[in-house]
Amino acid sequence: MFKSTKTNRRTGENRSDSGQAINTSSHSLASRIQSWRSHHRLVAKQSIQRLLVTPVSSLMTILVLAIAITLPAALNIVITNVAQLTGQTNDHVQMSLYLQKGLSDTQGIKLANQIADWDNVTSTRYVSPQEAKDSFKSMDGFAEIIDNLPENPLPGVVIVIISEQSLSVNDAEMLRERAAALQKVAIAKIDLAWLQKLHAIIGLAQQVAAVLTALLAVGVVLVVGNTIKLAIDSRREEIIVTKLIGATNAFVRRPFLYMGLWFGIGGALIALILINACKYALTNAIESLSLVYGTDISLAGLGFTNSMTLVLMGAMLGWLGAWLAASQHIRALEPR
Amino acid sequence: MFKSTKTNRRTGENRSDSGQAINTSSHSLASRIQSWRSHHRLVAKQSIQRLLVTPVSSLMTILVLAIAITLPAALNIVITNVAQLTGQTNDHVQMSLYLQKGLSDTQGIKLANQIADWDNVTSTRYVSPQEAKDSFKSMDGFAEIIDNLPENPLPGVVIVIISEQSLSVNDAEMLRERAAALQKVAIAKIDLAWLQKLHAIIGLAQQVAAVLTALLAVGVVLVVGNTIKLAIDSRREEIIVTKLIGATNAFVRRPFLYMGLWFGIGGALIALILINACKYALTNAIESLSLVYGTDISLAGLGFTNSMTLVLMGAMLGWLGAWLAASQHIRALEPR
Amino acid sequence: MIRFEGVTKRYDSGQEALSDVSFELESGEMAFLTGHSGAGKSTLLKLIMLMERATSGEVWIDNQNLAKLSKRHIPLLRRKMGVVHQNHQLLFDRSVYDNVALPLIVAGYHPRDIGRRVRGALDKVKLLHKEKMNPQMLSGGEQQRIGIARAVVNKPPFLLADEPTGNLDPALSAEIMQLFKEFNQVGVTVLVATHDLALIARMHHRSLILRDGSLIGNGATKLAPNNDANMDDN
Amino acid sequence: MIRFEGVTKRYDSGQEALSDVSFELESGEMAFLTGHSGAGKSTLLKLIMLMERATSGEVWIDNQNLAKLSKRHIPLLRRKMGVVHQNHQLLFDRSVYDNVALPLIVAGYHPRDIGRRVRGALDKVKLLHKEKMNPQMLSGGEQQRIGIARAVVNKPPFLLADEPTGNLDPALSAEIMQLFKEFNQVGVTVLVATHDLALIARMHHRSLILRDGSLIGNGATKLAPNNDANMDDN
Ligand SMILES: Nc1ncnc2c1ncn2[C@@H]1O[C@H](COP(=O)(O)OP(=O)(O)OP(=O)(O)O)[C@@H](O)[C@H]1O
Ligand SMILES: Nc1ncnc2c1ncn2[C@@H]1O[C@H](COP(=O)(O)OP(=O)(O)OP(=O)(O)O)[C@@H](O)[C@H]1O
Ligand SMILES: [Mg+2]
Ligand SMILES: [Mg+2]
Repeated sequence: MFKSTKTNRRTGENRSDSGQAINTSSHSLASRIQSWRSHHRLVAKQSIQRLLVTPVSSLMTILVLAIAITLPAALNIVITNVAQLTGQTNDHVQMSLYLQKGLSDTQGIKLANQIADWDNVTSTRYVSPQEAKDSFKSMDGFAEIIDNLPENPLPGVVIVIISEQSLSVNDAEMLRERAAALQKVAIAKIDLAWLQKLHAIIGLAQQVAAVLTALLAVGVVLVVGNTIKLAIDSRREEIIVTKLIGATNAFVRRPFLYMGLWFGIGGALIALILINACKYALTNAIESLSLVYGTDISLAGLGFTNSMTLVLMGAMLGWLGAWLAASQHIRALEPR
Repeated sequence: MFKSTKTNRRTGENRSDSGQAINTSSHSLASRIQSWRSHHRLVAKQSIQRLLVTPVSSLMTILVLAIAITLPAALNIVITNVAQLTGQTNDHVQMSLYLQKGLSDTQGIKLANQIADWDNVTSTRYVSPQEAKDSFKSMDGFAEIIDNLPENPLPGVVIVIISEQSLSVNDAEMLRERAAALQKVAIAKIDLAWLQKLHAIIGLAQQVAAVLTALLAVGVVLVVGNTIKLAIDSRREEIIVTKLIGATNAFVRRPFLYMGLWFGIGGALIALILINACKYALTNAIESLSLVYGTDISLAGLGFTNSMTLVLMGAMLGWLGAWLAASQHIRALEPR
Repeated sequence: MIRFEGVTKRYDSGQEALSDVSFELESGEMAFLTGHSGAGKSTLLKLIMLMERATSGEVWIDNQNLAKLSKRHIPLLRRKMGVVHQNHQLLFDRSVYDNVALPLIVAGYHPRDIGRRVRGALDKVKLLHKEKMNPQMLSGGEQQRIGIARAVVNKPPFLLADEPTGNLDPALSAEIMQLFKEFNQVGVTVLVATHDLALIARMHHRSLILRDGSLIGNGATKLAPNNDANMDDN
Repeated sequence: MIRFEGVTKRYDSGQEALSDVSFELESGEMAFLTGHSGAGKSTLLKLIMLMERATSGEVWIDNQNLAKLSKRHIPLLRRKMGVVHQNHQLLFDRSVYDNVALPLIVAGYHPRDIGRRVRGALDKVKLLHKEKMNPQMLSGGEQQRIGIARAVVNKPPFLLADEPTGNLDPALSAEIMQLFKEFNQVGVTVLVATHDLALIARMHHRSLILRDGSLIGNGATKLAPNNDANMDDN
């Protein structure tokens, strides 16, 4: 076409020489890995700095995330605790035998021991009228009334713990009838309906918690995704120019993935604080309850492993949200 | 300087002619007001549309606002309700006289009528042992026990309502001693300490609520302000170009003020929904309580006027937040 | 009227972009502003539209000392000036039409007037057929012409243009200059910063020459062999 | 090597920006691309760097058919090309230095090499003393030169420039062109879109002339009276 082509071919070789020179000078594998690593460190640091530049909006996002993480976590803790509170009735059914008035404690204890040997009965406990009265007195407002009574109106009670595993509702009813037939027993009460209801409620609550956990995990992903989308929008130009210059999608995505990671971790950390604050408040409230119920309840918190799991989950969800938003929106940002 | 100046002067007159022509053609006052109005309408509409373009982030902001508005509003409602619940003890102090066993209802009523005439006593009411037993029976779990008792162990009670206004703690104590000295009275109880505590708690709660309301109002302003700041950042170029073309700060600020307004109104509306949902849930919970307490409690909600006030407050706070952010950030965005 | 009296502009960076510049442009006059890259042309124009303020000296527009102009009045000053920016300053989030309509909306024109004026301005730069497009879809030269249309759409008494033909081919450049000249002929004061010396030479107008911030030439262009009526005594 | 084979580019708007364009640029060749505003110059360059894809026809770069290039490989293609964009495409949120360093960071150069190369490139466009400034603080011409420095900083085998001297005075334009020529002399393939016919005439290189999307000229510029070694048979 042109005679000049020949000349160009020669300089063309020059070109490829210098091209190779570039490659060897800075693209050895070790050097590449080293600069890749230092770039990761830099990007991780810069993305934190960027969050600190707009502290209010960063905090806002993190708070929303923290609330979204706290809700299911707190609900799960409540369920765990309720299940634990009802621990004995969870594994066992309890039957109360109100004894005839006038029976002595010795007779009561004897009856209790006797019933303890029955089939399907795990254990029994005798509650004397005096004990019953004392536990009533500890309830607010009753003390005066009970003190004022001419004599202790309360009967002795035998508490029968029945192993639930081997027990159908019918078996339980039969057991109750057998106890009620005893001469010394005035009333035999077994609260199966309540038990079944409680179990159903706990089961339902667990289902609700599972759904809520899933929903709010999606919520976390959405919130992070949306925040990352806004960040991408505000750095539109930078992304386009960087792509024009030959940046890969991975390169452009990197700072946003780190940002999502920090959001997730930050949200989970704040959630941990919120959860522990709630636990502290609840413990105080329940301590008074414990006195009334006569049992010593310690609230099960999150523990170290669960806390770490929560932070890890937060980090993963944050990263996922960022990744979804970044892949979608960065791909759309092609230079024009 | 130049002879040309003369020529220019002539054309200069031309210029001012055409300049005037512009002024008269489209700057008459009526026409200006009309286009100002239609511009407001347009901007109000456009700013809503802009919020709908990014539904997730708009919703996020509105939810944060709603929560910030709900918290103090709900707290205020709880306080109002508690104060109302303790309404009688708020205006009156109540004294309970547990009568000696064996007194007839007639004697009890007579005693009640007699005490009603004392100084500082507003009214009295006689509660027969049977009534007391019935109210106990309605409490869960007690029915069986009480039915099981050989005789009704509960004494008759005279409830004495004392007008609090004219009553010091000493006067109340004297009144209690006077009643206790009566032969027919076994125990005279007046729970002044509890009353004082409750009043202190309600007072404290009101202070906390006031502080919280103020804090969260500031929070609303901050959140809206921050969101508006982000919106301004993302429309930086538009603002600069518009200013270059001769837009006043008011013109540039307008869409952001409307945006703040919508945020505030939206947050308040969602808060109303949240508050009413909470009220509904609480009403259910309290209904069972009402049965126990024997009184019929209806929860005071927000009512129409208060709801409107809430929305108005939301609108004002949103507008204020937007105004603060816009004045600050738009002034800083001078074209360079 | 535009008058500079011993104007110096030193940027925060310490860079002295203009040093003791004095000149006067009569109302209805047309002039060119030229000089090497970084000489201070854009800075001079920015001082006129108050994008920057002079460090010392005074800038007068229509017998108004800009140093004494309150912030509140800057928008009114800017509405008197049509400005073609070196970097276009178009908005890519709206159509060409909306870009050109912006000065009219800002000035509170009635919607009924806007359409007519915008189409008139677009027609002058030969881009009426692209009114519905996004400026981002236009070529560099087309974008520049949109900027010109926006500058003239509200028929301002002043027209400032910073390198308005940098992205235009010679033929189109000449047409745009002709357009500016027509505006000048109906009384608009026109000041055009440009590197296109050949164009200046052909136009026979006064030209201000900057070098490193100092005004080193103030008169008819030396490249112009024949002067028109305006310049005949130079 | 850049080869167009019957390339047509129709934008979504229906605008046909290039119609059946065919030409070949050998490796190490230097050429100009010219034509009226809206003729399709920028579009042609955008096809080469895959900012747009051809509607029909084929674009070949170094024996690689761009239509067959997967998305994953676009970044590698772009790293081979230094591009001076018509609208600069500089980032105003970082310093001049960081702008010029961007191609090196993107390509994963070691920090130790970056400083040396960036300063070398800035020195070539005579803006080393402004390395710490924000590009927004620079004049139009200075911004344009930063764009040029960024295009050449990683010594790419291809150099595409879209109106690189639109904001430069004639003297500086000549220097920049000389710079491009030097790059060409060490083997870089150079394609420059420009309106500056006088410059083209002086440079004695091949020039591609577009009109309304069609290639109407493909050879040594008609304005050039004397040809250099590269062009002596035209
Ligand atoms: N905001 C700023 N801060 C600091 N220095 C600036 C700023 N703007 C411009 N300068 C400097 O002032 C000098 C004059 O700039 P100006 O933009 O006026 O030049 P110009 O004559 O328009 O050049 P060109 O033809 O390249 O557009 C330049 O050296 C530039 O770097
Ligand atoms: N993204 C786009 N969508 C639709 N049309 C476009 C797009 N980009 C460019 N065009 C049109 O294609 C034609 C060619 O544009 P191009 O930018 O290639 O011209 P050019 O030769 O670079 O002109 P200039 O010298 O003015 O920069 C123009 O008419 C333009 O309006
Ligand atoms: Mg300039
Ligand atoms: Mg172009």
